[in-house]
Amino acid sequence: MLTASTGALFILLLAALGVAVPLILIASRAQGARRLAIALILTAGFAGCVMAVYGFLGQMAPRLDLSWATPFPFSLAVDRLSAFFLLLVCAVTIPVTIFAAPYFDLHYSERRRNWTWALFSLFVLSMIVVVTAATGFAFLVGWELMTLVSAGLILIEGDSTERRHNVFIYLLMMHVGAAAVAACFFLFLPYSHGLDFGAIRASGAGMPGGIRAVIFLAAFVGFGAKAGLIPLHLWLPRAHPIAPSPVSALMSGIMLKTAVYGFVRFTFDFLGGGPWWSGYVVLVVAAVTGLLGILYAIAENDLKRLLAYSSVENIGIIFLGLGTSLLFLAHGAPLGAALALVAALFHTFNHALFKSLLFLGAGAISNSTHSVNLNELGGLQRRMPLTGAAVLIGCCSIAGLPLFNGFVSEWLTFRSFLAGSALINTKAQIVLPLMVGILALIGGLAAACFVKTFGTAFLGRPRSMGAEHAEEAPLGMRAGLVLLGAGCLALGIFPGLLLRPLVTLAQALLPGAGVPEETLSIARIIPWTAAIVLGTGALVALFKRRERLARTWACGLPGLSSRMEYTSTVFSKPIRFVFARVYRPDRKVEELPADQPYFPVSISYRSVRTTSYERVLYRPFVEIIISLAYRVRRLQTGNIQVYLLYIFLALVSLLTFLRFQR
Amino acid sequence: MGLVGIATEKILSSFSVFLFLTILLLAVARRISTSVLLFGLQSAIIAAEVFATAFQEKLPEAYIVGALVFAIKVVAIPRAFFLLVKRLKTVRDVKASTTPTQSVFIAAAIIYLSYAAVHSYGGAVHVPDDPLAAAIALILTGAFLMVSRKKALMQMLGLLVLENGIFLAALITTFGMPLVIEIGIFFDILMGLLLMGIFTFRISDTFEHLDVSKLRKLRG
Amino acid sequence: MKIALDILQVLMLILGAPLVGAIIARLKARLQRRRGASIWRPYAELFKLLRKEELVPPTASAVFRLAPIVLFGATVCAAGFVPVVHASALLGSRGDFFLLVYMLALGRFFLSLGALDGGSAFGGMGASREALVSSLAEAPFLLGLVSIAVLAARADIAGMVAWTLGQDVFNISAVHILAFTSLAMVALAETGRMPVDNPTTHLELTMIHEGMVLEYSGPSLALIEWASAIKLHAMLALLIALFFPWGMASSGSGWGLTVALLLYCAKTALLMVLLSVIESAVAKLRMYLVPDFLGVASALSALAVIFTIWVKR
Amino acid sequence: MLLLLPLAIPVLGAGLILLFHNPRAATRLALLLGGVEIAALGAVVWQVHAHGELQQGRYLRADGLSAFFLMGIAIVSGLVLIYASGYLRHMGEGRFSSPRWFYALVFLFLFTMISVCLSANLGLMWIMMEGTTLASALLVGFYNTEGAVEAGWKYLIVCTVGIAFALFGTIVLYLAAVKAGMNPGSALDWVSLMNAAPRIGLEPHLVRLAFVFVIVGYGTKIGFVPMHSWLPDAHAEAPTPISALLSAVLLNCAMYALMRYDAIVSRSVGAAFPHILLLIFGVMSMVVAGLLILVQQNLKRLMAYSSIEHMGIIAIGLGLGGPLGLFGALLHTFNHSVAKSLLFFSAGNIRHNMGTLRMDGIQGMSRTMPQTTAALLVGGLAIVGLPPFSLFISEFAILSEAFAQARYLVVIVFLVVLSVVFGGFAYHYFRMLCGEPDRHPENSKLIPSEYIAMGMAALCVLFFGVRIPYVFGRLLQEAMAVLR
Repeated sequence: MLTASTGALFILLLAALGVAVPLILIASRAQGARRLAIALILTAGFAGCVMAVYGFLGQMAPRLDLSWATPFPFSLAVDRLSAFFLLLVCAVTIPVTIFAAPYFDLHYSERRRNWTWALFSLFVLSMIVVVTAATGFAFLVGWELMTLVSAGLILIEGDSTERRHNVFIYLLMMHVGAAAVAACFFLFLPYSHGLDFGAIRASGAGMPGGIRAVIFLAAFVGFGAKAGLIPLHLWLPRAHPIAPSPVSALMSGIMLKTAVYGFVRFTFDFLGGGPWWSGYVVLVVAAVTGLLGILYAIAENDLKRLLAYSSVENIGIIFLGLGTSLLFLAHGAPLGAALALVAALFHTFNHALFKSLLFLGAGAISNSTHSVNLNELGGLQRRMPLTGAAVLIGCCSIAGLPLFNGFVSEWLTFRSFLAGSALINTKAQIVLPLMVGILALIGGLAAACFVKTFGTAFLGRPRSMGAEHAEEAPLGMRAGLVLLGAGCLALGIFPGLLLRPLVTLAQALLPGAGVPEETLSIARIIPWTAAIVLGTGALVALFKRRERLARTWACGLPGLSSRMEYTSTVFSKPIRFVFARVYRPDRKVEELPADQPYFPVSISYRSVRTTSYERVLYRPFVEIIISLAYRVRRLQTGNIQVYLLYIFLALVSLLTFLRFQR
Repeated sequence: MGLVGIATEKILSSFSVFLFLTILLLAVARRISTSVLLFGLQSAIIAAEVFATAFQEKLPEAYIVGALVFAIKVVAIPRAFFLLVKRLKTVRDVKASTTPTQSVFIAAAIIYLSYAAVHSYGGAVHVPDDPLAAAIALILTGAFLMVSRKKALMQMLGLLVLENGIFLAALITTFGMPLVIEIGIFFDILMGLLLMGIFTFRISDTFEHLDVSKLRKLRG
Repeated sequence: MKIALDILQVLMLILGAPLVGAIIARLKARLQRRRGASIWRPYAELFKLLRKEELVPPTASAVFRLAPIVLFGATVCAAGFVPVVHASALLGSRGDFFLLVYMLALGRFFLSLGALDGGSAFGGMGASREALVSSLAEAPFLLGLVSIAVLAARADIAGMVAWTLGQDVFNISAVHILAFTSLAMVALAETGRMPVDNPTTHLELTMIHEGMVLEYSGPSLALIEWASAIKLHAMLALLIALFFPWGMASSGSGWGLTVALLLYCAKTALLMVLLSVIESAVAKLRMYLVPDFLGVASALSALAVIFTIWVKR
Repeated sequence: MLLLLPLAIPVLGAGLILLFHNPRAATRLALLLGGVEIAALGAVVWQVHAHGELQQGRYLRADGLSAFFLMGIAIVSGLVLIYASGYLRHMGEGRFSSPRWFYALVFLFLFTMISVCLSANLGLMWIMMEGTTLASALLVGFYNTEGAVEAGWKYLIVCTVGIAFALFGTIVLYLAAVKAGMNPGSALDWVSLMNAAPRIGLEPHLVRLAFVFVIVGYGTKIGFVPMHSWLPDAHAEAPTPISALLSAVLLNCAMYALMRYDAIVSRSVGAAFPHILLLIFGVMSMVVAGLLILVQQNLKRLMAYSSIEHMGIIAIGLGLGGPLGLFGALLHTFNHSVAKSLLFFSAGNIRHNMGTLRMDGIQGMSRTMPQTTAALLVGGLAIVGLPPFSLFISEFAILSEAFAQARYLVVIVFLVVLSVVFGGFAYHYFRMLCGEPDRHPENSKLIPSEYIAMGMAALCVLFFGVRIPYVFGRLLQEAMAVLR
């Protein structure tokens, strides 16, 4: 009975997002219609959360089988893993939708607005389908749809040549990734005789090692491309920044997580762990991803690009956890594997919260100042206090500071590394503890990066007219931001809220795993530390009594202007200097006029990062294909006699083939 | 076994030699009209072959086929070709991309290859080697003419030679296909030639030449 | 009882902190043949600052006002992890060293934000440099602690200390030496001492920490100064607890505690002497040599971690 | 008698239309005749569905496979006629190039293609196949421009040569059948050949030889690489409705012929030999066409190469065999034809509104021609095989089969080429659809006939991607049953 009702909930969800919202928006351009559509999306979000809870409780897992209506089995089901990601999708969608309502109103004409909302709804739907799919067919349909719809959302914002190029790269890489993902599913076919998840899972253990290794690698590449692992990240810093901010929030916050979902689903659920080397491969790639991601992020001045690179970094952290878990699994230590998996999944959830918060914050900033260039911002905290507070929470979370949610997951990851020293294997014993250093470096750099971000955007003096005259964001936008911020804080101080379910989930995925003791201890200690920090803070705050405004110290000069302030570029200079090898900067100083070197009227200085994955890794590959295409094209000479010759040659070679067939 | 019977025997045993001769001559022919004449000759030999087979195997249907071959390939098509050449006012050179010497060598190689092919593939067919080799040689020659002669008319002619080869192969291996099918095939050939004729007019109208190797605007 | 003891330890760290800084300054002065200020002077200064009115730059927002408070709270919380005279700490048995390190990071994060909020170039400069130093210092800091944790097979600081207490004094392994060296180097960087930062300078070319606090005054400045003193003290206590814990009380008996306290004072004094000698003898590093300094520390700590697998066998 | 009806209508209709000099009258008559023809085809399909098969004399026969292809012909030709009725408003009055000639030739073309599907005899099938070339050659050269004449000539010659080999193959098969002891009179009848297939298998060399010639011959018509050379020229230069017919119906008919042979040969000498050839040609077609898609400049040539690529996909499906492979291949013939018609229709609109088909000369279409853009987009997304469009389903099936058979080389080629094709299409589309438009056609709105044709095609592509209708599914099953 209850199962039936949750199934009905499923249908309602699909119908609302997939049919009702687009139809309403296409049919009517009235304000009321749009409100109704938004309300439907929100309702669907809540319904999804409810379903996720049901799914997690297990005994009445929602299931919807549409196979009777589709050419290949298409069914959706919410098991524990799906439930967790469904919760993630829906929980983030709600505040983003609330934020997006005023945002789209302010930014788009009526026609584009309706299209945007329709695609927005489909985008959410596709992600729900991906995380709840119970057959390979359903998964792939959702997966492709997700890419397409998000590309559409980016293109609605504008279609200049550069944007087109970026979207093109996005689509192309996603398509190649999707091919790898499809291959993952299909590789099971000879053993599972069907793409039903149950059948795949059942066949996973009995497959030859070679195929398992190939599936693992295909999954790593396919989902890695979607997640943005370096060097497959190329599309990410291109596509995310150019989307409208709420869409960036969805893309960075949720869409990347579907890749994590897919990877976990395949490696843990279907394969039950990869080959012995899988953990090392994932760890190395993840470490590189995390480090380079954050280094690139620091060097960025465009807020949204910075956030996109930071997504790359966080994906690196998530995969560090997953790699550790695989390593534990390979050495037969399910408890450690559970700890690392919980860490990775927790970070997945956290990143969904704070990255969507930050992208929404960027949206609020661009809405108020018409710029997301950090060098042109500044002083926003006084002008947009609530937005600033929410973004500050996001920055603290993403920097992995205690009392905020990002810390908890990083802490768990640290502890899983440390637990690695207890493994029997010497290689793992060395590698895992050393990873602490990598993650610490990533964490330290992330903190630096977000000091810079918040500091140069919100603090100090405004450095442009836009920032000078910025106004607080409208109510809906603030509401979305505050909701997400509250989520970060809640999970940061009471991580047990999510940890306990996650441990259950990990136990379901990793048979034989107990409850990692670390998950209990962190849940207990964090509220205490919070109490101490806040208590002490409150106590000392009592000392503060009077204050008086006084001009900032300017070494005795009449005053400071915003030009004298530290900008984003300058702030990151020391780190860029130290890591010059990573960036390979190309510096250019131009003095005007050129003939009077000692009395320049203006000096312009430009420093460009030249590390280009596109040029080094992708271009040659593309060029080979293109040149091959041109060569093949030359075969199509236009001369009919040559064409006839081809036919004869084909015939002759087939006859020769036939001759040797016997 | 009267006189007709002896003639039949002779035709069946020696026609392949004549066919090889036409092949070699086609290779060196420089004028379209010569080639057309050679084609007519070739078709006549084949027609004779059809009649001989009909007589020997007592296939009444085959007489009709033979008559069709004679009417279409020996009479109608060459006439049509001459008409075309006249109406198109084209230079009568075949515009070969190989010299006559090369052509002859290639033709000889084709004949050799045909025998080789018959020896390696023909084991299953239990028919005399020579006629089958001739059929294959005709097919290959047709192909060779189409590839090496630049005039549109010569391509048509090459196609016809190729078709002759196929027809011959069918004849000697199976004594021809069912009559309805044969008639259909002839109809197709006629229609095809008609169309190609139309197109040669269009080519000469549009491009003011008939050199198909210069039709290279569409490529890539 | 234990709770009381733990709270007492935290209070020791907090209240004794200004004294540590003053003693080091005094020692340095003596080394430089100066008399130096009274060792009680920092208390007076704190008292004075806490009572004064606060000057706030016009660009400052709430973050500027919040930063010192968070810094102080976080530092106090961090101090709660460190055992001083007894092999336990207020938070030491449940929280681990990761939490400790990140608590310090929390404070630093807010202090940097506060510095940027002042709107002057000095604040930005200090914050920017601090970002570099601290981001590079975190890895060796954690790795050094990890090596000990791996040996002790515990992650909570109290447990690590208890494990070390159980070892023979002369059974010190290479891991300990490597880890101690790297942690000591990190401690110098973290607390803004020579040769990474000069706590006494206000010269813009060199300063890091002082640059950040330039705009602060009154109670806020007091909290910041106090917090950095606590940090210094806590770091010293941490080094002592991890590497020279012998003599620490493991039970709550008054006698043991007294001995432990005295020993603690002696050990701290030794470290302070060492520190003042270093600070007097070493010149400050050029800004861009600091990464090399921390790189050495990182390498040492990584080696320490690698060596653990041999030591454990 | 029923089988004669769909053959008689177009032949008589072609003659009738020639009597109407008024273009509008000719158009109306053509639509009327088209409607009747579709009804007749529908009746045939229905009767086949009801009775399993229909036989008319010795030479005409319809079974499940014919019915499936006839249905495709009916649907696509219906769409094409509707589209053409609006398209011909752009057409001038020439000697052979007037609407009445256009329709007359189209009906002849349809006649030949329908009779290919209705032939019970492989010889007749060959005749009609050659007939398709003849009937459509004039249509390809319809515009009588330089390009059209060139394309028409190439089409005629290359296809005739190719198809001559198919004749030779047919003869060899006939020889094998006769040698195997079959009655020469029925040795070309498909049903008796299928029944006698195991016996024919006693002459394996001949059967294989036959298949080699047939696959080269009909492969020329299908557009397998390297015999495909006529295809892009003909598609690009023909009037748009004809391009759609060529791509969506003619290629399928040739594929249909090949399937018949494949069935016989598989049954007589085992599936391994014909299937490996199909796989080879499929893979070659996919690779070469996939690469050439990247470097095309003309929209219709792009579509033509995409047709080659899809024929390759179908060949791979056939070559894999198995339930899913066959299912995918058959479904793909239909899906591809609808999607490709939609694309050619859009291309026709673009040519009229933009005056060019060169893709580098077109930009900002999404602003100036939103409806055509939508159609182009739907068609493009479908043709590169993305869900929720129909081609995804068939490609999914074929890919499943390839994986299930562990044919990893095929799989890799398949996936790589699909990605390359996707890249090519995305690249060209972005250039055409986005950006600032540089010319503003004044009348870019679709007229009702175009609207109906394109809308129906788009809906079909979408609908079949979500669900295969029951009746269609049954027909598909029946078609598969014929081949297995």
